[in-house]
Amino acid sequence: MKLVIAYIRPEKLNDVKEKLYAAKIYNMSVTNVLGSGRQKGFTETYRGVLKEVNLLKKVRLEIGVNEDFVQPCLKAIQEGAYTGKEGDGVIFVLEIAEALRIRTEETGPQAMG
Amino acid sequence: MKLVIAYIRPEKLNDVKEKLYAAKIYNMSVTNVLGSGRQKGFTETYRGVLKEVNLLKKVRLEIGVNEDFVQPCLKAIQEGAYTGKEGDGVIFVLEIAEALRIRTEETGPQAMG
Amino acid sequence: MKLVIAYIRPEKLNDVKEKLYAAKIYNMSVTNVLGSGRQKGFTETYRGVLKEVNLLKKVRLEIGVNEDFVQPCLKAIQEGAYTGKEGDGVIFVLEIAEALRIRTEETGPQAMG
Amino acid sequence: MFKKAGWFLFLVLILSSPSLAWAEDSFLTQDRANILWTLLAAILVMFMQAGFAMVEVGFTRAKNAGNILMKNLIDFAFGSILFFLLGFGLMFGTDVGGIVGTSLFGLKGVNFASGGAWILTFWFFQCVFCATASTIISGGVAERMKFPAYVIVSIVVSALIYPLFGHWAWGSLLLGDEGSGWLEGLGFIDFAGSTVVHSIGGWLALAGALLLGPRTGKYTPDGTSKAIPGHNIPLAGLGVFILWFGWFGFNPGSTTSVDGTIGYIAVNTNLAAAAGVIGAMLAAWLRFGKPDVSFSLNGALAGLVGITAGCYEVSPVGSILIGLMAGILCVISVEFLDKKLKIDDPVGAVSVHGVCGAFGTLAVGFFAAPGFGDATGVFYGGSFKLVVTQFIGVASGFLWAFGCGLILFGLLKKSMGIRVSKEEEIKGLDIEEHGMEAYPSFQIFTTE
Amino acid sequence: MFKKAGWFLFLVLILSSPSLAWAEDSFLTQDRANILWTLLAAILVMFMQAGFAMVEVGFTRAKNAGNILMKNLIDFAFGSILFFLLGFGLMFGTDVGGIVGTSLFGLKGVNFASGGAWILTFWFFQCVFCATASTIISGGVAERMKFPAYVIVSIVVSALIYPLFGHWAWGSLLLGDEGSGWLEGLGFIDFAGSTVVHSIGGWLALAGALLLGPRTGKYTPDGTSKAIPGHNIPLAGLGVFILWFGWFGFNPGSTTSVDGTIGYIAVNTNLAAAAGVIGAMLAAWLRFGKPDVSFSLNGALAGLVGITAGCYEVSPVGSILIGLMAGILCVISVEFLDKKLKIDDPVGAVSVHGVCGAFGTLAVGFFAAPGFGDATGVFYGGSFKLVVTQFIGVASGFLWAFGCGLILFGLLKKSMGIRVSKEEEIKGLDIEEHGMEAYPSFQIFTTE
Amino acid sequence: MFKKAGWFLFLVLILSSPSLAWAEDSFLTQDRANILWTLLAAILVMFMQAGFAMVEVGFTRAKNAGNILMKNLIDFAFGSILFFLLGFGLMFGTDVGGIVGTSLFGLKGVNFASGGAWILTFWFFQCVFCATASTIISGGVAERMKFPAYVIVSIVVSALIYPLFGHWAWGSLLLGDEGSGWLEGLGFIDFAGSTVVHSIGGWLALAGALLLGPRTGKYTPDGTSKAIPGHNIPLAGLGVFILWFGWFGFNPGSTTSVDGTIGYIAVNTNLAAAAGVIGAMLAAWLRFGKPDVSFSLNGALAGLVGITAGCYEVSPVGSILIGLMAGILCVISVEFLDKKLKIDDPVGAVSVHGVCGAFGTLAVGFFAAPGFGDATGVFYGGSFKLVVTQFIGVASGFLWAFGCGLILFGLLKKSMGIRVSKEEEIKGLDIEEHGMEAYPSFQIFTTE
Ligand SMILES: Nc1ncnc2c1ncn2[C@@H]1O[C@H](COP(=O)(O)OP(=O)(O)O)[C@@H](O)[C@H]1O
Ligand SMILES: Nc1ncnc2c1ncn2[C@@H]1O[C@H](COP(=O)(O)OP(=O)(O)O)[C@@H](O)[C@H]1O
Ligand SMILES: Nc1ncnc2c1ncn2[C@@H]1O[C@H](COP(=O)(O)OP(=O)(O)O)[C@@H](O)[C@H]1O
Repeated sequence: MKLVIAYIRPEKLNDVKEKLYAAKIYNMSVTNVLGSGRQKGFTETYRGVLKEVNLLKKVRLEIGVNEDFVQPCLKAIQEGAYTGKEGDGVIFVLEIAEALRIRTEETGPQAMG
Repeated sequence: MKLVIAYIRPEKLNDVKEKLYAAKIYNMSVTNVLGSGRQKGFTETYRGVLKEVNLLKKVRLEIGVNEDFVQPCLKAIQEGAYTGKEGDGVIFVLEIAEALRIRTEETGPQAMG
Repeated sequence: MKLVIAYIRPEKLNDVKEKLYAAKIYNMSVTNVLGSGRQKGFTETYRGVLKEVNLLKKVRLEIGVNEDFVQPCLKAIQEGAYTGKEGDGVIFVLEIAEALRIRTEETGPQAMG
Repeated sequence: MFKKAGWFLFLVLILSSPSLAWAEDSFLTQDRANILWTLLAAILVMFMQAGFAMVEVGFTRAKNAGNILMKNLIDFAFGSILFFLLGFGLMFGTDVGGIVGTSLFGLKGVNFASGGAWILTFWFFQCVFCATASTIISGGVAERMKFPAYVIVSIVVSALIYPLFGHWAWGSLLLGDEGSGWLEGLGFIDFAGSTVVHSIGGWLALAGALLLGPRTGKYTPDGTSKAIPGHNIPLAGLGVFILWFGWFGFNPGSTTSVDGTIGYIAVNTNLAAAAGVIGAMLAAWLRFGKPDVSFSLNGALAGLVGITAGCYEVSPVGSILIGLMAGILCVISVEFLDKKLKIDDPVGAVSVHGVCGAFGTLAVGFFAAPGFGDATGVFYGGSFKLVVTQFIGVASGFLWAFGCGLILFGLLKKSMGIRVSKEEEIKGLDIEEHGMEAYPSFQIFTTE
Repeated sequence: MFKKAGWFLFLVLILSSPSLAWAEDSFLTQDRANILWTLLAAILVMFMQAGFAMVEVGFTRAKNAGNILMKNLIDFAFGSILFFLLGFGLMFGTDVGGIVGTSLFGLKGVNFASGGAWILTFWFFQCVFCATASTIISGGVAERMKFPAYVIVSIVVSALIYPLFGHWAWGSLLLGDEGSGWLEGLGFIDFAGSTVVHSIGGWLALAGALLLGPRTGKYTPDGTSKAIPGHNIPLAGLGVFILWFGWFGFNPGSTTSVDGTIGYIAVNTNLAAAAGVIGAMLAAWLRFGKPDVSFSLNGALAGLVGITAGCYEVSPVGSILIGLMAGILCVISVEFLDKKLKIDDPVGAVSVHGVCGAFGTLAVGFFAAPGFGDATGVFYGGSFKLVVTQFIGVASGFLWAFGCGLILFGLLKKSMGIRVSKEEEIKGLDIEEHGMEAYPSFQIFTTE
Repeated sequence: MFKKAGWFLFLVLILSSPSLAWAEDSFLTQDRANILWTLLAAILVMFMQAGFAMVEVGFTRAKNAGNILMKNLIDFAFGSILFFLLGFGLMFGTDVGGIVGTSLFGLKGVNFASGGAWILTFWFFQCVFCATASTIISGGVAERMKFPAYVIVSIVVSALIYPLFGHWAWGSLLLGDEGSGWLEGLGFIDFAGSTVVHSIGGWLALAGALLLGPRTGKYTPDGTSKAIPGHNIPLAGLGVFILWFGWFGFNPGSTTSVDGTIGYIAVNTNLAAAAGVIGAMLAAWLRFGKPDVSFSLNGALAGLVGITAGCYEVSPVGSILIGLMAGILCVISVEFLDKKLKIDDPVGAVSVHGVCGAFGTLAVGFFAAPGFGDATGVFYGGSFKLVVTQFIGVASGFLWAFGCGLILFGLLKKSMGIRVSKEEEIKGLDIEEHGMEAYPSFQIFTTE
């Protein structure tokens, strides 16, 4: 079991969701984050004063999947989130030691789906 | 050391907190998330137009615990968050490789508590 | 590859960011969280009625780094976030199994930077 | 449109020095001036609807904001129509037995050409007063009451409960003796409605809050009161300023005529509100250690409600004292209701409108000053009779409104139910009752 | 400042019983009263700018809130200046051919000492009307239009499009026959501007919405309409209350004189708004299963727009009926536009102002009641001629405004472009067009 | 209530054609009309409190929103009471040496029956002016000042600093020569208070901002200014519209009498505000590359402040020019203060009220137009003497207010302290000073 964490552009969330659905991945959790990365942020002015915005608005996805879904999941996110411009984001995959579904008390790979 | 991540119903947060306290687990971090899972979301209308809401408001808990607290922690969350209806959520347990408490500079299992 | 997760005081985020930059760590994602820990929260009154606030506003950092950056990263956060008073927070380090940069399709340690 | 504009221009050009022969046409008659002033005052009072809406939205949780707004809107909408069809006639129509008016339903028989101009203006002014009374209730029953049941409450209040009591105290205002109610016959003084409007609204809210029970999570199992903070204090603050603004229609407008009294009524109104803020802020500061924002805001309203009955009768200094006491009283009353009686009144409607309204009405008996208005209070050597009369008015207001409230909410509870399900309450009334959210894109910490 | 204050004090002290000899100086002349009333009404109408801003901000997304606000501000700013320099003269100057006014540009030739007091007051009242018309457009083109292009639209509307139609219907209001337009010559009745102000604004918004195309994500590839909920319903609610409040300047103020009619016009206005809420709420409840908050809010505006043409001509009961129908119509029209025509009008500007404005203007032909105003409608035995005239007015309003709109937006589209890039639209107009965010510190779920 | 309603109805019915014999009773006297107008204007000005509160809340951070609101509330509350007890007497009482008024404290000796009606109305109008001056300060010292210290500042300003300067410029308004101050003796013209109200408030804010020092994080160690964006631009926008609305009480109301001048004063006020928006927007657009929303909003206020001194004296075209310049000046001044002087004024109070107030007062000397008001400016061939007088007024306003401000804030700094701790500042004043949060359930990104 793996936990896939992806940081993507907010405006790409819908595309990613569609790709994931197409790959039969329906479970996920989404958070707002502010991120900095290779995309260096931007400056804007407010009342004539420079405002550095180096934490940009991003969306963070967390998806718990079983082993055989890891690659399809990565692929779906990659395809949905891609624009080719700096700021597209990154995906991390972490090992899940244990899982428990609250309603059914299923554990392990069962609990994922 | 383990990181317990749980996605639960917002309205159940208080119950879960009470159960955790009863299990002597006081440390945690809570985030708002939007989630989709087996509970398929709902539709509502806004000005007569269908609005699909398939990302539901959930609350995400992160709890770093030492090994012997993992099971009590899972139990507490499971009991507090249970309603039996779809949407109760899921718990993941991840391995923590290292921990550091900022104030005390304690590391490892010491840092957890 | 490691995922460093840190919970710090909101008012310390800028200091931490500066320390991280000094350590040449530019990539991170930041979330608002509510946390409880050794700092027990506080009570305030609203219209004369006691209001217990035991979930305090904290900021959560997530930083994916390669092995040789883990220690500098911990040090930077620890230094930037330290006040010595309860509530300074904690840092967890998790193993990243796999990483993928969406724009470049780089994987593994390459994808981190 | 502008039907006489060209003609006026002509007038302006010609009448550099109007001769007396022109006087009939070229001066504004006092009755037109009264129509103008009463209309302007009514417009100001109408705007209080926005103030109530913002105060109630701000002092409750984000998940119920749309519902509260809707209740305020519906109050005014149904209130206007019902007061037109029924309420106005019951309140100001030909009196029967000092109890009820019996004519003017749907403004029937009013001939616009002769006298109707005034009656229609007067209707509008009374209509916005009626809407004020009924909108007070929504604050007390906020965050847990079923919307359809609320619509019915709102209708019954505008059509029956408010107008009937209104008839007793103010029935003669339109038709003179022909419309007179029993309470005004006793000499009861409630110039702009501390009792008639505010207490009536407040006691109805009390009945509703009582029968609904507290919001889930308001009291711990052992009965300790817990705070459920309002979600948007800036909006609540805006609401209070809007109400303060509108009150200058409410009180000075109740002269329904333009003369010098409107100025000092406004002064009294303003001083009482200011003193109310100070009283409530200091009371909260002493009692709870901090200058609480929400109490200070309530204090302004408490001062305003308190001066409403006597604004025409008391002196500026008297107004300051009444406002100060109302502000302090409001803090005490909120705490008493919340912690002792364990009645959950989310926005303080009962304390601000019910309790301070009663206080203000009684205060007239003591503070009515010679040189202002018609009465003389005990503090200036007046007789205790007035205090007794005021007390009768206050008590009958309480019995009527609280009694009717218990019956009305009770019947609804028995029949269609008045309270939403616990699940709906936790999720928020906006989603379940109206299928929407007030702030769909903001992250709201839903467990607070 | 207060230039005569000391003197008045003196007057007050001396004139306990003014003798007739004093009458010239000591009574308020009717023309001063008219200036006073017209000014107050204009101030109320000016405040509607705040109402429009809040409604439009609330009904759109957080990421465009600053842009919408800015559009409303700019409307009023450029509108005021342009209507001063150009528009007023085209609208109320000496008529040529029933088509266009040709004097009074920049209020040239107006001598303040003789007659100018009235003309300037009248200008201000007309100026805020003009600003209303142009501000309606911003709602229809919200969330996707380039700011510089919008500034140009706003300028052309205030300087040309609105004043020209205004001349046709209301040209004689200032100079009498000398300024008369062709439409009023036919006997067209639009007392306070259901057509002249609201429909004109609505049809321009329609043209804009059409040429801009729907917002990204509004329609799925197969054409299904998707909801894009507004981000702040409490602000939208506040906006509606502010508009309702301001409308008491809009309608009763259109008498531009103080007499008894202002009272019943206010009553009609209020009853129609209330009935509009009820109509829209019930229509939405029946059709979609829930009492929708945003439709109910729109319903109030629909009722208000609907009664604007006839507020001086119809009875209170007629007003209730007109308001009720307008409220229902608004729901139907919003759905029709959205689902059938697939025109994306974020705040319902076309339905509320365009459609209900046309409806209200036609309704005068049917509902105009004897005893109120000057005309008699079909329902009271009047002739169909009025209906035909009203229809001509409505139709010419549509042709003019929609036609001009197509040309104006079309030319801009060809030249500088009217629509922001897709990327900018998704990020929000605030960041790209104005370099700021409306709520920089709140977490907003940016994908909704 | 409605004490004469029945009687009026009677009047309306009887007086179809009032004969001259009735004239005394049946026409509105000019002095009553003046009371009516002055009262209405005062009500409008009172509402500006809501405007200031919203502007200041919107332009600062969420964590201090409750505190700012509270400061605005307290300003008006203490201001009303103190101006009643002390300030009014110092300002309008019997003059001693052109420096200070010495009677009418607590309105003592005012007999309501004879003349008091006017005095009380006049008091109310002056009271809301006083509250305006003191509420300006809260914007400049926002987000870092201790609440108890602020309460004291607010009290001293309403009771002493404002009324004393007010006496010098306007002392004669109530008692005529008996109350006359030294500045008006020189012929100083400040019709509605560009200097008396706005500059005084602005310079006091300057002194406060200076002694408090900038907010933590406002300047980097090397002195570079950093932006601290306001958290709720829609509320700030609403506030500006409310202020614009209220200003129609401020300027035209300063006639305190009903005559034709109120119309053109309103026109001037509106044109200057509109031009201010345009000036500020274009200046910001040229200088920073984007049409900044917050500058455009400030521009409206700058135009309004700028025209306040001369609204009675200048022509509409003059008003446009003054507004335009004030708008541009405001942008320059904000930048200069922020980047050169490194004084942190969170909402631009010093630039908008202080600088544009001074500018507007001086502008009278140049723009005062024949045919409007009483003076003739340099541009129309008037003498430079007026400019010199205006300059003396502006300079003495600066010296007085800034000087008093330095002393007052300085003494408080020495004694009780004026600045909250750094920790409290970072956490927000709401939690530490008032034990609450303005938006407890919204997620706010606390580090911005
Ligand atoms: N190493 C990292 N640790 C945590 N978050 C990261 C990391 N790298 C990128 N991110 C997240 O992904 C977002 C996009 O990263 P960025 O480097 O700008 O994308 P790109 O690689 O396409 O240029 C960042 O704003 C941040 O939220
Ligand atoms: N595999 C997963 N990965 C990430 N989040 C998940 C996953 N499964 C469930 N969740 C989170 O848990 C919430 C509840 O899940 P759901 O499947 O609806 O519960 P149930 O299993 O009780 O029906 C979801 O809204 C989502 O936030
Ligand atoms: N075991 C844990 N699991 C998850 N979050 C934690 C844990 N311990 C601390 N935190 C986070 O860190 C924050 C600060 O912790 P706290 O114990 O108050 O700090 P300190 O150790 O300096 O007293 C908490 O509010 C919480 O958000």
